[in-house]
Amino acid sequence: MRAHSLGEQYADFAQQDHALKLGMWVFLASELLLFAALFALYAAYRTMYGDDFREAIAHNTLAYGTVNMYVLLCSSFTVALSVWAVRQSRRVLAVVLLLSTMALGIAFLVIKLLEYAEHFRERALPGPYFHMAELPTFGANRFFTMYWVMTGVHAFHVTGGVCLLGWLVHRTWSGHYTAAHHTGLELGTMYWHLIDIIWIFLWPILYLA
Amino acid sequence: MSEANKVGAVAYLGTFAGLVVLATLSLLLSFLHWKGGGLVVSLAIAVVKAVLVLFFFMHLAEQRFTNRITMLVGLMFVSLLVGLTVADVATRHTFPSRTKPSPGDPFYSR
Amino acid sequence: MNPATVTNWLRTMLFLPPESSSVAASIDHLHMFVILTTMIGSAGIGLMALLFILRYRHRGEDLAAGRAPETQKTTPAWVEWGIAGGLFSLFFAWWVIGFGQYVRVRVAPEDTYDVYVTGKQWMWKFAYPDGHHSISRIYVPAGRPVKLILTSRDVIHSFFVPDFRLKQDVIPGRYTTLWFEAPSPGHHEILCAEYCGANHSTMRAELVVLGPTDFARWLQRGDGSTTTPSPARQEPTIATELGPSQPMSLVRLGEAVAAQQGCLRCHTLDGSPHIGPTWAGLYGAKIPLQGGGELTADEAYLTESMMDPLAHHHAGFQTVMPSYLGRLRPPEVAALLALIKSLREVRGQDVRELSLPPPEVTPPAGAIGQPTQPSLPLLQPIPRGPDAPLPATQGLPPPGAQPWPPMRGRVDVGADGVQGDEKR
Amino acid sequence: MSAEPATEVVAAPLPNYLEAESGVASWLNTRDHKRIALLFYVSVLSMFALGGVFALALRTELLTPERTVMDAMTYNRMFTLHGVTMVWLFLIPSIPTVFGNFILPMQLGARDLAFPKLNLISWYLYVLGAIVTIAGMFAGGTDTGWTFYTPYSDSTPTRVVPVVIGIFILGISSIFTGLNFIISVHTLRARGMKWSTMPLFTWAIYGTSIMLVLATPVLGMALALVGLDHALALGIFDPSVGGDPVLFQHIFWFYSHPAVYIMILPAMGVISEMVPTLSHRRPASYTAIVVSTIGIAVVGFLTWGHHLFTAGISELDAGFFGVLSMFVAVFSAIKVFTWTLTLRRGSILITTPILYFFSFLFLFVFGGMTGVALATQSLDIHWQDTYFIVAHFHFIMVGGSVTAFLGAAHYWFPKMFGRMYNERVGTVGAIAVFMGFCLTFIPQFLLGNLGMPRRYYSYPAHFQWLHVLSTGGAFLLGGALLLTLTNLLFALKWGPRAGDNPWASRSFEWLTTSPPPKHNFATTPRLDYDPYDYSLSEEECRARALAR
Repeated sequence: MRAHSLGEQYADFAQQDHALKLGMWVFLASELLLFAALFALYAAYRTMYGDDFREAIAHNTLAYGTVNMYVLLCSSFTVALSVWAVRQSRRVLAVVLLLSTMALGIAFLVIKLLEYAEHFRERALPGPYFHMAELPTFGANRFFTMYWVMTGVHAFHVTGGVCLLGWLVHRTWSGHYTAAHHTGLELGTMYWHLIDIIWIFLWPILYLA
Repeated sequence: MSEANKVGAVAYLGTFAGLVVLATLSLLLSFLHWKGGGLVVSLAIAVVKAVLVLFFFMHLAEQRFTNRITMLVGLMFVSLLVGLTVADVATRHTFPSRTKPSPGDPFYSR
Repeated sequence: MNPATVTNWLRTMLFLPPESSSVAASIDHLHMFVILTTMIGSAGIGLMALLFILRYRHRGEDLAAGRAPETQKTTPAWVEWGIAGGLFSLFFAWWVIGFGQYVRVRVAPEDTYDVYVTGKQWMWKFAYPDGHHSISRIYVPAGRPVKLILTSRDVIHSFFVPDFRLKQDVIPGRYTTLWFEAPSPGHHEILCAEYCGANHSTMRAELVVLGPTDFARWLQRGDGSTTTPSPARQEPTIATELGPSQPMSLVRLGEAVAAQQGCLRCHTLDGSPHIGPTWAGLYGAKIPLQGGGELTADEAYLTESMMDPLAHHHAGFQTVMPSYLGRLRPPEVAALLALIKSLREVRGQDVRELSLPPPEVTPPAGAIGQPTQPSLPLLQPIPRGPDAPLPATQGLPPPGAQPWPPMRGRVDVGADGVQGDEKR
Repeated sequence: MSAEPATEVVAAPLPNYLEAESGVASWLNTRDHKRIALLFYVSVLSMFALGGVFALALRTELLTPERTVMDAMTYNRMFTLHGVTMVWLFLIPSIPTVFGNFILPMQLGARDLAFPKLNLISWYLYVLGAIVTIAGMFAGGTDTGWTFYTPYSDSTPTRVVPVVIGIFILGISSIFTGLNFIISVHTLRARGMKWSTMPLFTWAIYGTSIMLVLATPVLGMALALVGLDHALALGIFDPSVGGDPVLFQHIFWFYSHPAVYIMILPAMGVISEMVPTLSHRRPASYTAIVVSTIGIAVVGFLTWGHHLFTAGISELDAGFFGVLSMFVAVFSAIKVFTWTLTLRRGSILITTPILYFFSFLFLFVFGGMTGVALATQSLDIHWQDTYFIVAHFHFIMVGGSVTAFLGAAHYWFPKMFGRMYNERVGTVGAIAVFMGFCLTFIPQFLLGNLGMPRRYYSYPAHFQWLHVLSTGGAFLLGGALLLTLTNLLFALKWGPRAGDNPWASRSFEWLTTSPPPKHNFATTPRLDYDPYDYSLSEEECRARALAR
């Protein structure tokens, strides 16, 4: 849509922007609940196999997880700056920042794949495929099953986020977003920040504590 | 939107710095391998980081109150689901209490 | 009008099964209190609404015009709060009584007679502390608390005894417990209440409560013969009457062996396809072999396949069958052969109609075999408890008489082991 | 407020939304919430018919204790498909997507929903989900029941994955619909409309949308895990590698109990709209109904544990869930009392919707109160997984939700199509539905007490005569529903013209013409008065709303 069109049902742009943002926040809440089911399973299994979980966490690849944490924090920063850049109507800077965010996202996925390869070698796989030599307990099996499922779903959302950022780069490059009207960009960045927040919570329970 | 309540560039930098510091702090604390509270401390730091991202990076600071309610309600239901599920597993008195059968246990031989 | 007849009349009117366990009586009293309040409450509200509709029906006034203000008065808040508070206290009272009974039912007393119960796809197996074990029938002493320690070998089942008002899910990988105390001897029906596959509906068993002397004698002789009057049976049953136990027919033994040895996990008895070739119509049929060529499935081929499955492998099936050499005693092999022979003319469904390819991924937690056709349930319908006849007074066909409409597909296994799915 | 004479010249009447555009493209690419509502209406009714066919097949099979028309596996697939079709393809989308889509923007005084394109996407996702689910049925369908309990749903030889993917897509469709409603209520209220003067149907749809948006994702994850487990055997709930199947029941019922409130709350909204209008009286207590609507929406999330009383959860946790379940019952009871008191001193038009209200009231209270009985833990042990539970939830879903759906279909028929249905046939239909329903499901209460378990293909012989009664009732209910449907379809073409406001209602959706123009109101209305104030005359309300 070339110029910013105002839906017939809206009185003015302010009302439309508020509706779009509130809609995005409600959608992010439903995404949160999607992960809530996994957090509940993790918490339940952790209650059942407490100390096995701690041993498994000690064995988990902390380096990969921590690097990914910093990667996502930087990507959150760059994508937030891109909104600031559009607000200063500096289009090229915004595109550069968005591209760097995509690059960081792809870096996250590459590190993730390396980590999965590492776990594959250790046979730390979900469910019946789990044959880790040094941790033959049920608790370790549960931990790595939940590890694979949670990081898998999160990686799936990161891939979606990278594609969304690609679409935002296209729209910003074509000059669609102006200093006054850039709600679409803000919604896209909000989705990316949610991905970062999910990892902020996944990182401690899968790698640290 | 009025210029006044916009999140300025300085706020972005400050938030990013805060996030990195908190992440590093959480990492260092994890090396203590503090058996009991390790999880609680790292989750508390995670909550602080999440609030930082929400308010500054996602511009919640400059939006109306209804937008903040959605996240609060979402968080409430997440804690509800996690809490009551853990409550069940934690207080289960199966007989004998949750045996720890090793994989080789004949109990599982088909 | 003493309270006993009132509760008895209510129990019959509410179609509740006879109260045969110690907790059943108190649970039924709460049941009647709750259900009566429910019925009276809903009938009352329905009647009140009906009265208002008729009393205040529209009598021709102009609806477009404004109506008199006094008709628009709203109910004061204290009435609403009063209703809410009153109802909540009623519901809370039910919860208090209910939770008290719930904890009493769930937590077993100390000195109980323990029986290990294993739910397995479509049968119940019982193991007694003194080493006895039985299938589809459990003997318990009367007048003593009995604790069942339940677990499942494959999926979630649910051990349900309607006469005791007790039920407990049977979960694989965990022990759950269920305790009861049956004051008087009798026979009670055990049903599976959690969906567990094709034959979920025939996964039934019988709970026999024996008096102290009979139970003691059973412990020595272990064949279930007792002096308690056998109940009036509605249909002949495959399981032996409670008189002197007749030798189990060879086919029944074959069936038990097939279940215990895990044959039923891959082979089906009703023709529906699964991991291994179905045994329905197998005996005497032409078998296409893996390397080409054909072979008739006679006793020799069947015995050889048990001992060395890969010798003449049936084309089109995975080579997953383990060898049973040394694990099957000759009488068990004979019983399996009798079972396969008995399925000679059982026409299972046409394989194509089911269009069900065997699953590529061999399910890890024990492959769930296809169903045994209900025409050959492991145990026939369970007779009602002897002491209190079924509430037949509500127009049910009296026990013993052939219920309407005439039962079709009933299998009568005579002593000679010949049976089939006669369609009368 | 003296009603000054309407001076401005009445502009040429706008073409209504049915005649504004024509042609297939105008329907398949529409942004008009009213047309999308009709698209949903057709697809939801056809799914209801499909579910009904499954139901009649089940009841026919249960005529005799052993095999009657089909074998065990077919029966097991049939009751699963009946459950899946009725829950996800009919009951959850029915009232919100049809009457919510049509009526909610008009009650808000808005020109359309907040995100029209998202609304159309939601319909296309519904159709795609329905196609995938039905394709799953033809590919062999699954026999796990609509609850998909593990570990059986992991290891069943039947095809689980297609049906699970279909339901996942339907979940996304209902999240989008819920999201659309929440944002419309927050941002598109007419000038002057405060939260305390919003119509009660809008409140009910708002509460339902909160549950739709917050509960459906958990279902999506639960079913995705079942699909993963069945396809790749990841062993998430597999007990032989340490998993715990009861955890699946926790996250499944965290969705499914709010889901049963998603099915009943819109029905309550319809009833809260019909009763004040047809008895021409202010609701006995507006705040009581609004408080209990939001109460149900929130407390509905707290009570899922009462489905697990016999599933091996801890006694303490079961007690906790028991108390919370009692709270929810109080909110429903407040609503029932408020509706009944609204009838008092009213001027009640005895028409088909009121008959549906009466059968809703009686069946919902009877069914609802047995729900409280079921939440009483010691009684639940006997009743769990028996036909008592089947009867209980059919009393709420068919007796409550379907009756209210039919009531809404008759009540808003003149507003949606501009024509009136035949009153007599409607009344006969309503009474036949009530009779058929009672004959079908009251015997099932008795079967439950006798101890007849759910999902039984063959059953002990002494239950048979009750099953025969229930099957007879099922066919009567099916016939009654067909009669009602033909009456409405007949009235669609040949019904007499209904005026703009046949029920003389003061609610906002009746201010505009029937059927309404494309953007609902000729001039944007000012709705700052109470929609249930029957002391005002209709002209006063119209003048006040449509004045500049």
